[in-house]
Formats: sequence, structure tokens, C-alpha cells
Amino acid sequence: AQDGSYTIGVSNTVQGNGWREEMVCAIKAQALASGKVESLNIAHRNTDAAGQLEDIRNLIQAGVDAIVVNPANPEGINPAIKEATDAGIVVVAVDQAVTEQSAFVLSNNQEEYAYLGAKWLFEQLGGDGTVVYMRGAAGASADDDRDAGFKRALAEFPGIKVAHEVFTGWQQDQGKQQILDYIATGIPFDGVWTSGIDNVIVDAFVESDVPLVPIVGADNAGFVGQLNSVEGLVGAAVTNPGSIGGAGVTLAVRILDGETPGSRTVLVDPELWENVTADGRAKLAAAADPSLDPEWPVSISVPEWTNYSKAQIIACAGPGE
Amino acid sequence: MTQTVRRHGWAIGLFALLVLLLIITKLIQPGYGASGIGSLARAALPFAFATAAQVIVVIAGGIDLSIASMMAVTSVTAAAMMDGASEEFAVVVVLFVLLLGIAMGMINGILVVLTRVPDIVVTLAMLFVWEGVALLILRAPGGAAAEWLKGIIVGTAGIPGLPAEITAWIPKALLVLVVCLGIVWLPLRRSRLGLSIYAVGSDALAAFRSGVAVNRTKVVAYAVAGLFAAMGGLVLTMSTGIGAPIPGPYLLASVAAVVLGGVALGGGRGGLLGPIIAVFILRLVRTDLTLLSVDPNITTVIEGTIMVVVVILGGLVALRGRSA
Amino acid sequence: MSTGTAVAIPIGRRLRRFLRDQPLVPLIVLLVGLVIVLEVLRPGIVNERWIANTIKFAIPLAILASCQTLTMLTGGIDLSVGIVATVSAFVMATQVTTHDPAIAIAISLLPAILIGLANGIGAGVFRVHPLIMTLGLSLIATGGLQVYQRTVLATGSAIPDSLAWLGTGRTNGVPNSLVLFVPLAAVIILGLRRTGFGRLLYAIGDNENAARLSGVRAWQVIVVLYALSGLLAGIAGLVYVGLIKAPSLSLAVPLLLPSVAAAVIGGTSIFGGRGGYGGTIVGALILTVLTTLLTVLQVPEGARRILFGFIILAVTAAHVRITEDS
Amino acid sequence: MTSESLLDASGVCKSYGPVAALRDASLTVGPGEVHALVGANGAGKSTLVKILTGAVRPDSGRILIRGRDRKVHSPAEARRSGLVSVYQEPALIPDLDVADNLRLTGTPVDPFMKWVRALGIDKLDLFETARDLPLAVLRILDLARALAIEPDVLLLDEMTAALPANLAEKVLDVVRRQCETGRSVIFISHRFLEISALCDRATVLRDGETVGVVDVEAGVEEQIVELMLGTRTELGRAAGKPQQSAGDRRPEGETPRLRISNLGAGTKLEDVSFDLQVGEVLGVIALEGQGQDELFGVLSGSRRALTGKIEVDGTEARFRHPADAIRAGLVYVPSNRVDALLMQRSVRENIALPFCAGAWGPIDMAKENVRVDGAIERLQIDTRAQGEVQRLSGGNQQKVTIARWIATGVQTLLCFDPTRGIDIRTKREIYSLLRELAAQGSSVLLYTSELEEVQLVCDRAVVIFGGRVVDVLPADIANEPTLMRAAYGLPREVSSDAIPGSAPAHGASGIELGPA
Ligand SMILES: Nc1ncnc2c1ncn2[C@@H]1O[C@H](COP(=O)(O)OP(=O)(O)OP(=O)(O)O)[C@@H](O)[C@H]1O
Ligand SMILES: Nc1ncnc2c1ncn2[C@@H]1O[C@H](COP(=O)(O)OP(=O)(O)OP(=O)(O)O)[C@@H](O)[C@H]1O
Ligand SMILES: [Mg+2]
Ligand SMILES: [Mg+2]
Repeated sequence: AQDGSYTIGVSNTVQGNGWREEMVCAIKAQALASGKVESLNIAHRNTDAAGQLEDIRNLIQAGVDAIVVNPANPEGINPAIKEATDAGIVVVAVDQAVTEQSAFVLSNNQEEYAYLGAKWLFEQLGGDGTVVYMRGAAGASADDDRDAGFKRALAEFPGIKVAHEVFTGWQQDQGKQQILDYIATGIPFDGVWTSGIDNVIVDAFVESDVPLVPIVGADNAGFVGQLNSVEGLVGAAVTNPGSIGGAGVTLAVRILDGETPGSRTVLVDPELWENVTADGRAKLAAAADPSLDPEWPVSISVPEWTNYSKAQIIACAGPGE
Repeated sequence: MTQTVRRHGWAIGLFALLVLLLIITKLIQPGYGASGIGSLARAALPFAFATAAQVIVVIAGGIDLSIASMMAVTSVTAAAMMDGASEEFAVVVVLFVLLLGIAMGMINGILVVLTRVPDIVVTLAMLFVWEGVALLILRAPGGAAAEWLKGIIVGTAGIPGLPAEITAWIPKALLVLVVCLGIVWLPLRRSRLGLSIYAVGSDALAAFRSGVAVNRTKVVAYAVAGLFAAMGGLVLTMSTGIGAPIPGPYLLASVAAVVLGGVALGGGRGGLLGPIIAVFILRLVRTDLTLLSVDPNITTVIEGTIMVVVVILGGLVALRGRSA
Repeated sequence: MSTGTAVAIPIGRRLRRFLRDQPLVPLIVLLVGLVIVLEVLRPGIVNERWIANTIKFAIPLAILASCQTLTMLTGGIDLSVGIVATVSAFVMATQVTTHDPAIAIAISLLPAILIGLANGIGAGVFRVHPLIMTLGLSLIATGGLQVYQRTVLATGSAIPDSLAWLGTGRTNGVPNSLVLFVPLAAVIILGLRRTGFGRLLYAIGDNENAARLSGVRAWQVIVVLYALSGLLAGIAGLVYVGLIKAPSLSLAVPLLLPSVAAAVIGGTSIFGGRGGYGGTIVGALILTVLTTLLTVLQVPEGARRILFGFIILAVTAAHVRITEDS
Repeated sequence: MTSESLLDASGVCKSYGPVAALRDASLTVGPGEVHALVGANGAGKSTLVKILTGAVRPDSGRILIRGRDRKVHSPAEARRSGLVSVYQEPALIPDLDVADNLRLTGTPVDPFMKWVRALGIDKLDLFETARDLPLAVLRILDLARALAIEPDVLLLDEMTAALPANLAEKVLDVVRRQCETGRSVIFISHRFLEISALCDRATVLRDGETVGVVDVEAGVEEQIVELMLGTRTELGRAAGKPQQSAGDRRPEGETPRLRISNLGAGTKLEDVSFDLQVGEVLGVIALEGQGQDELFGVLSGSRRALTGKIEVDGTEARFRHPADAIRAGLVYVPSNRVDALLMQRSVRENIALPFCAGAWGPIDMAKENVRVDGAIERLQIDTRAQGEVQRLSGGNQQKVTIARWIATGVQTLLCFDPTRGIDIRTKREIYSLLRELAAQGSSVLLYTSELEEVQLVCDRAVVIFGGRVVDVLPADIANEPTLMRAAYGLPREVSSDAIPGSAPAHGASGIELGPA
């Protein structure tokens, strides 16, 4: 296809979650901003790897030039990716890696995400104490990767014990009930690590009138706002940009334009913003954005990979809309 | 003849709708052809098995909310067992997993019978139980599948005696579906056991008085559902090459396909053909919406609307037919 | 043959009969049992604050379960309550940034009633099975919510103080949400027993044809019922968002299956004609306590789900056994 | 039949919660015997049958089959011991066709078809779904299926209750032939004519106890009734002739309560016209399937008329829903209680149901109590098991369906075979109730399959044949032979002084079902 007339397919398997919604908006905004994408074809629903196979094959039938996919898991969709690349379609996996060699990968480093936050938390506690470990959804591969990172950090701090491990299922309400229950037991603990269900945890402490402990969360707008404003809250936000989807579009367009990158895999390493040091506070203050949905990550762009404006991503409009 | 048409009227109507949709698909995307049909068949496979499982339980007057969870259990079991094992061992795995499915279905059925709690409640509880079992077997997606198993549902089938022009259009996945469902369903449907399943769903008291062992029949229906669910789980592992412990979206889809296919929720009425065609229709609608690159959120609205409208139309047609 | 009058009924039989006539009693016994187990596993957990939290979380569930109770009495079910509650919560949270809270709340209940009305028209007039009708509409509502979400991305969201007070606040240790819930529950319980509409729900669930022959226009009852169910779900969503304080696109969706379970554990027959709301409330409490119990149990997640399933089954089976004719 | 009994049950007890269905029942049946099981509604006849055939487990009791102790746990086991029952409710699977129903029970088709023909049904489509067959045909098929497997003991629970006279006669013939081959039949019926024509002995149940076994011979009816009811009084008198009806005293030219002109509906009701006067009980007589179902359907608002019109008190009425008919004062009592009752709800809720239909708001409990209690009292409903209507016996259930309308204040009562399967005392209560209502100015349209009821309660009778009215007779000449002739579409005899009580010569001509 010539410049300015690419058709890009998108496949995503989780619907109704702020992070994923931001990812889709970033994809739309970047497709529009690039000026090289004629239309987007988005398959976006709650399904499993088999459903994603179906969506990718439908996209192949639709004759797209490239597919940006947030894989349901690293291996399950390999057959369809292979079929796509065999048909000459560029496939870019974002957020999570895929093991199929013919795909390009532009992913957030989930293991590093957990390691970074956990390490900061354990250091904050002086390497000694107990923490509540609030994971994501049992059986999800991103959760498994994060678990590996968390365990790696834990191994480095023999004085830290996990007082309580639960799965929030990445659901705000479950996370809140779980932490309220645990607070009610009266068993003391020194810190909380969350897999991104964070602002409701801070709320739970405030509502229960118990002293806050250090809390690690993601860079969701709600939590970042709390780190800036809640009295006595010590915590850190680890970035996990949903805008990686926009970066995926950029990569796909570059490859279609003939600029194939040297490496097939690009890992976007997370950053950590804490509110203990002045430096960290400055970063948090700069990142805070109360106009965003509290569930949306504040890192609405990926430097060097996206070039849309904030207005564009919030407008959430793709080419032709 | 008219008897057949009357009895299978709904399935025939659905089939016409499917053909119409295929024509529309071809109009939308002139390149749509054998490969498109092939991926349609592969996409339909897990849904079709989940639906077949649901059909038999619904005909027996129950409902099984644990089907997707059983599929997850069998899928992770198969993937975990095949991980690092030889290609031949996969045969053992397949047999084991099918038996496992039957066993899980039997447990569902026995609990329904023993506890006297309504089916929907028992299987709701078992939904959590089987989900937990799947998580205990594999805590994250993983495992492997034998190459020959993966190959079974890829490509087209050469059937001896048929010209290549035709066989080039018959995906292996469709053949697998027809064979697996046929092997179980056809002998069952015409047997006394099959009649008993219909009888129990239609009127359990009358069935008991007709000498049907009601409880045993129910357990059998659930066991066959477990078998179909195991096939569905295997198909998941075959198509993805791994097992995933989180159940896919097969439960509600199976209920929808059952109703669209003309099986009465309440039991005793309907067959397997209609619901399976309904599965293909639902998958093809999905394809068309993707081909048309409809906004994904609108897609959900359209799918919901189609479900409701088809059932309403079906109801109106049935009313018309009855009063005529 | 015993000839004397049966004076000495064995104590077991008498207990059974008592339990059968008072089906709430065994449920409450069970609830207390679970609480005791919890206290044994985690001494000190059962305190005033925990009880308040449990009630706070049980109330939205109980309101959602009232939708299931009412519809199940007619032999139906409402699978759209999870998304309807979410829609209300989300619409309220986004509208409140530009409107007065009272107006935002009114606006947010509108889609809830409309979805309920559509369910009712499908189930009552077109005779679509409620399972399918409400499932289809929940798909439609999910899509609609996503579309709506796109249009309000720039507006942001907020939780009005009044709802936060209602959802999370306590007055003298008593959760504020009881202010809403106690009258609501009383209206539902009395409405079922002492109004024509309540009686008609039972009648339609028991034998729709008989009701028809007695002059009942069932479709009218069904339409009103599902609209009411939508309204209740909307209210539940508002209370819930006041409690969680984070309006997400899937806020109350995970409560759908528990809402069915609460009604069933509470003794409402899924086939219609039998049950009541009192049991449902206890059922919601049982589920909430059970969730806590499983959270504090230190076992693998898989084992936790297995236990959850079996406990629900055991509770319902015990209840069936106690309340059925011996 | 003295030496060796085929079936010997003794000390059978069965309780359903607080209700003792059987306290101490016994029954002995010899080979080649037709044995009647009689008792009032709720005496426990059906329960005993269910226990004998394994459909219900007894609490205690001993059952000997051919002298050997047997525990039957299911109807299938009972069948293997040679006991087969035709239950009070149809037992064909509604969603299976007849052929599949036969396959399900392993019934051989040829003998089955032979019996079906012998029982008076000439045309039967084996591929018809059971749900679509009329009740009477279902009962016949049940019986044919039982006969086809040649049981030693055949148990017939109110087999003839739902049958039109021509089919009932065939059943009696078949039963007679059955015992000629040495097989036995246990026969339950509330019709003494059938019992005296057919049975050798009768076991009488009262309140779940066997209170006597009598040989059936001339004049034994009084004895049976006495055993059955446990009283001696008021039984010699029948319900008596109709009182001087209000219809006769009506001034000329008054508008009738209900005027039906050229009514047609469905495929069976073609063209029916008649008037129902104020204060009149009008009988409707028809063989099975002559359009009476459609007629009552239209009048009760459950189905729509194709042609013709209905006038209520002189104004034309159109019913699109039973609610419309009820508003016009036409209320319907179906013969099948299952169609009319909320089985899991209380007697009170069942009776109060029509009030709730119109008033969704709060219920005035005090007012409701007065009305409901009044109706219960007036119909003498046995309310021991009033928590759930399904625990009442058939007769009491039937009373509840009528009580509902008594409580509402009835203008026009449409009764479709209200005494089907009801014991003689309850029947009489219902007869006098209908007369009482008429005397108070209500009108009653009464379809009945028991011809003698016309002279017992009606003022006039219309006879419908092939979807048309073929005759209208005043009660005094509407004796059974006359009605029977008319029902078959034969012209009225010139001299109509047939002797009441003489056995009607029906069933001779091979009448087919459906319109002629
Ligand atoms: N016997 C029947 N056969 C076919 N359809 C029926 C029958 N009875 C009712 N319906 C249809 O079922 C729906 C609900 O019936 P219902 O009797 O409760 O309503 P209704 O009050 O009769 O409605 P309307 O006022 O439109 O006549 C209506 O659409 C009605 O047309
Ligand atoms: N399933 C049941 N649950 C509770 N009570 C029952 C049940 N079945 C029967 N009974 C009660 O047992 C008694 C005997 O009932 P049964 O049906 O045997 O009477 P019957 O003699 O056949 O009466 P009918 O002539 O009206 O058919 C009645 O009082 C009835 O209410
Ligand atoms: Mg009986
Ligand atoms: Mg009876």
C-alpha cells in the first residue's frame, strides 16, 4: 500500500477496563496523528485466546495491512499470527510479548513492573516487616509475570514477609472489600503492594480511620492524585502506560514504510514515581491529571513513539471518525 | 415429508439464514472463500461443543452453567499432560481427558440428583469448583499440544470419492465437529436412552411412571454434556497449543445458541442441528461485523440485538404457525 | 395401630416442622455458624467495624438480589442487573460533574428503568425467555455504556458526597446505607405479602394460565416487574459506587452471579411461585461473610474457589432438605 | 377366586406431612376379578394405586403378589411383577410423539394399535405429538398401552371420568373381556352405574382406611355410599328435580343474560346460537370434540371467535382476554383443576386471586378474610391442608376453583364439566350450589359429560353436534336416552317417554372423533 492508506487491524480481549480503553484510544489517536492510516478495524471484546484467534483470522480476511494485538497470552495466538505474517501482514504485539518469532513485540515489562515497585516498598520498610500482596486475576499471564518480579524482589529482602496474598481479579470492588476485611482483623502490617487496584485501597484506609502504610500502585490518574494530595500517604506509582497501543501503531506504520527495526522485541521499561523525595514529588506533580478518568494511566503518551496531543487521545477518534 | 419440514422447520429456517449470511459475506468481501470458511469452522468449534453440551442438558430439563469451567479443566489437563511428552502419548491424553469430562459431568449430575437442588444452582456452584480445579492444575496459561493434534483442525480434508473442487471447501475442523458430534448424538438420539432424556425433560413424573429411571437418565445427560465439554476443552488446546485456566466466554454463548437453535429452555423439545447452525450464524455475524469494520462497541450492541430479535421473530413465527 | 392422640411428637420431628415453617431460622443459624468459624480462624476479626463493613457490602448485593427474587417468583430471572447497576453508577458519576447531584441521580436511573422496561416488553409481550431477553439486553447495555463512555471521556467523574456518605459512612457505628435499605426491604417484603401486585408475582410464577383465567393480564405485570427490577438495580449501582468510590465500566458486573446465588440460598425457587425477600437478605449476608472467610483462609486461589462452590451447594442443599416436606 | 389371591395388600399407611392419605388400607384381588375401589374424594384411592405400582413409597404396609412379599420401588418394577396402572393424570410424555412414547416403554405397536381400535379410535397418527392430542384420546392411549403389555392386574384410576359416553362404554367392554381371560382389574370410579355394571366386589375406603369389602349385587349402592360416607342420613334423597326455576317465571320478552348468535371458532365450532336466561341453569351436551371446548373458550375470553356475536344483557360484547369476560360477568370454571389453580399457594390466595388481578395496591386483609372465609364455609371446603392447594384432594380442589367466583359475586358461571372425578357427596353439594346461585338470579352454563346431571340441575339443555346446535330440550324430557340420541345427531323420537335409568344403547354405532 502507498503512503497514507494503510489499514490497521486491532485485536484486544478485555473490554470495560480503563487501562484497555486508554490503549484503544491511544491506538486511534496515533493512527490519526500519523496521517498514514486510512482506517482502523478494531476487534474489541471480552474473550479468550481462541476468540482472539478468530478475531485475528477475521482481520486477515478483511485484508488489513498490519495488526496491533494485545495478546490474551504469550503462546495461545501464535497460529493466527503465523497465518497473518505468512499473508504478508505486519503483526505487532503490544503490552505483552508473544513467542511467535515472526511478530514484532513492543511490550511493557511486567516482571520489571512488579520488581520495581516491590523493591521500593521493601526498601521503604527498611527491609523488615510484613506486606499485603494484592495480585491481579488468577490464571492471567500478566499476573504470573508480575508474580515472578515480586518474588524476585522478595528474595532480595529476607526480612520481608507476605502477611496476606489475595487476588483482586483487577476489580476495584473486590480489592476494596478484601483490604477492609483484612484491616478489620486488626493484624498489623507494614505495607501494601497492589497490581494496579490502588486508589480504592487508599480510600479504605482513610474510611477506616487507621494509620496509612506505604502503598505501591500503578500510574492510574486516581492513585497519582492521591499520592499528591492525601495527608500522610507514602507511596509509589509504577508506570504501565496504556498508550503503548499508540506506540504499537507507530511501529507498525514504520515497518510498513520499510523501516524495519533492528530488534524484533522492544521492552518498554517502567518508571517509578514516589512521593518521598522532592524529585519524585516533582514527577508526580507533573504527571497528575485530574481531568482524566481515575482508572486511566496518566502516562498518556510514550516518548519517541507517539505524537498525538492529549486532546486527541481524549477525543478518542480514529481516522475517518 | 411435511412431517420432517414441520419438525425441523426452525433448523431449516436457520440454515437459510446462514446461507444468506454467507452470500452477504461474499458481497462484503469478494475475496472471502475457502480459507474464510476454514477459519469460520475453527472459530465455531469450541462454541459448537459447548453448545452441544448445553443442548443435551437443556433437553433433559436442566441447565449447565459449569460448561465453560469444565472446558477450562480439560484444556489445562490436556496441555499440562502433553507438555514435554511424546507425540504418541497424546493419544492417551485425549482418551484420559474425554473420560475426565464424563467424570466431571457425572459428578454434576449426581449432585443434582442427590441434593435435589435445582440444576441451575448446582451447576452455578460447580462453575466455581471446576474453575478452582483448573487453577490448581495450571496457575497461568501454559502447557503444550502434540503437533498431530494441532494439525487435525488445520486445512481442508480430502474425502475419497469427492472431487477436489468440493473437498477444497470442506475444512477439517468442520469434519472433526461433524464426526465428534455424530458419533455421540446419532446413536443416542434414536436409542431408548435418548428418548428417556427427552422424556425426563418433557415431564419427569410421566417419565417415571412410564418406567424411565429418571435420576439415572439425568446423570447420563450430564455425563454426555461433560464429554462434549471435554471435546470443547481439547479443541481449545488444539487450536491455541496451550491450556488456559480462565474459562472463555462459552457459557452465555452456549445458552444463547441453544435458544436461538430452537431448544426450549425447560426441556423436552429441540435437537442438536438448530443450535449448531445458530453457532455458525453467530460466528459469521462476528466476521461480517469485523469485515465491515464496525465500531467495536456498536458490535456488542448489534450482537445483543440480533439475539433478541431472532428469538422474538422465532416466537412470532411459532405463534403464527400454531394459530394457522 | 396407635389409637391415642398424637401428643408426644418426637423432638426431632417437632424441630423439623418448626424449621420448615420458619425457613429463615436455619439460614440465620448458618450465618452465625460462618461468623463463628471466621472468628475461630482469625480471632478478633468480628468487631464492630467488621460488622459494619460486612453490612455495607451486603446491602448493594441484597438490593441486586431483590431483582432476582422478584423476577424468579414469576419464573424469570434478570441477568442484566450487573450491567444496569454499572450503567447507573457510571452515568451518575459523569453527569454529576455538570449537574446537581439530585438531577444526576435522576438522569442515571432513567437508563436503568428503560433497560428494565425493554426486558419486560420482551419477556411479557413477546414471550422471549427472560434468560435470553435479559442476556441480550445486557450485551446491548454493555455496548451502549462503552459508546457513552467515549462521549464523556473529557468530562471526568465524581462521586457526590451524599452517595459517599450513604455508601461508606457510619453513624454511631451503624452503616448509613441502612437508612436507605431498611425502608426499601420493608417495602419489598410487605409488598410481596400484602399487595395485589406481590400476590400476582407468585400467581404468575405458579401457574400463569390459571392467573390468566382469573383475569390477570400477565404481560402488564411482567412489564412493570422488569422495569421495577431495572430501577432497583440502578439504585444498587448508586449505593455501590458510593461504597467503592470508583466508577468503572465493570463496577457491579461481578455481582451478577452472587445476586442469583443470594436469592437461591435464601430459598426462592428458580421455577417461580415460592420464596420471599427475607431469605434473600440473609443469603446476601451469608455470601458476603463467605467471601471474607475465604479471603482470610491462606490456601491457593484454586482451592478457595472450590470451597466457595461447595459451600454454596451445601447451604442450598441443607436448606432444601430442611424446608421440604418430610 | 377364593383360594389364591393375586394381589394382597394390608396395613398400608402413607402420610404427606400432616395429612394422612392412608391410615390402614387393605385390598385383596383375586384372579379374573374386576374389583372396584371406591371412596369419597381424598379417601386415598389414588394414593393406594400409586403405592401398589411403586410410584409412591408407603410408610408401612405389606404387599403380597401371588402370595409372595414384594417391595416395588418403581412403576417399571411393578410392571415386571405384572401390575400396570393407568393413573388419574395422563402419563404419555407430552413432547414425544405416540410412536416414541411406545418405544420408550417398550410397548409392542401391533397389540397397541389393536387395543386402540378396540377402544373406539379408528384413526390415530402415530407421529402426532402427545401434547397436541385431546385429553380423552390421551386417556385411551394410556389404557391401550397398558393393555398391550398384557398385565395380570390392571389398575384404572378414574379411567372413564374424562371420557365421553361412547368411549367410556368401550372401556367397560374391554375391561369385561379382560377378566374373561383370567386377568384382574382394579377399577376406580365415582359412577355407580359403571361399578354395578362391571365389578364383582368393591373395597370401600374412608379417610385412608379400608372400611369394608362388599360383593357387588343389586341394591348394594346404598350400602357402599353408607360405608363411604360413614353416615346414614340425607342419602336416600337424590339432589332432586330442579326447583321451579326462575327461567319459567320470567316475564315474556325480557333480555337474556347471554345471547349467542351464529358463533364460530377454530375448526370445530361452526355455527351456534342460543340464549341463556337470567336465573337459568342451561346444560350443554356434546360428544367429545363437537366444538364445546371452543364455545367455552370464546365465552371465557381465552380464544377469539371467527364469526358470530355475543350479547351480554343486551349489549354486544367482544372478549380479547379472560379479563374482558370477567368484567362482563362471565366467569369460567375449567374441568381440569390444574388449569385453574395455583398449586403451591394457599387456599386463601387461590380464592382471592381475581381481586388481585384488578387491584395491584395494598390488600384490605379484613375484607379479604370475610369474603374468603364466607366462600370456604359456603362450599364446605376441607381446609386441613390449606397451606398449599396441591395437598387438597381433587374434590376440594374443584371446590376452590368455584369458591373463587362465589367470593367475587358471580353473575354468569361457565362450568365445564365441574363434577369430573368428584365423589357423590361433593357432586350433590355442587348441584345444590348451582341451583342456589340460579335462584339468586345468576345464570349458569353447564357443560357436562354425565347426562343424568341435566335432569338433576338444569332447566334446559342445548345439544351440540358437529359444531352446531341440533336440539334444545327442556329438562323434564331431557332424559339420558333422548340426550344420547340427540348427541349423536339423530332426530328426536316422536314419543319421548323413555324410562329413566335404563341403560342407554350407545356405543353401538362406530362414532368417530371430530366433527362429522
Ligand atoms: N392463546 C393464545 N395464543 C396465542 N397467543 C396468545 C394467546 N394468548 C395470549 N397471546 C399473546 O400473548 C401475549 C400476552 O398475552 P395476554 O393475554 O397476557 O395479553 P392480552 O391482554 O391478551 O393482550 P391484548 O390486550 O393485546 O389482547 C399477547 O401478545 C397475546 O396476543
Ligand atoms: N403429594 C401429596 N402431598 C400432600 N398430600 C397429598 C398428596 N397426594 C395426596 N395427598 C392427600 O392424600 C389424601 C388422599 O388423596 P388421593 O389422591 O389418594 O385421594 P382420592 O381418593 O384419589 O381422591 P379423588 O377421588 O379426589 O381422586 C388427600 O387428602 C390428599 O389431599
Ligand atoms: Mg384419585
Ligand atoms: Mg385425587
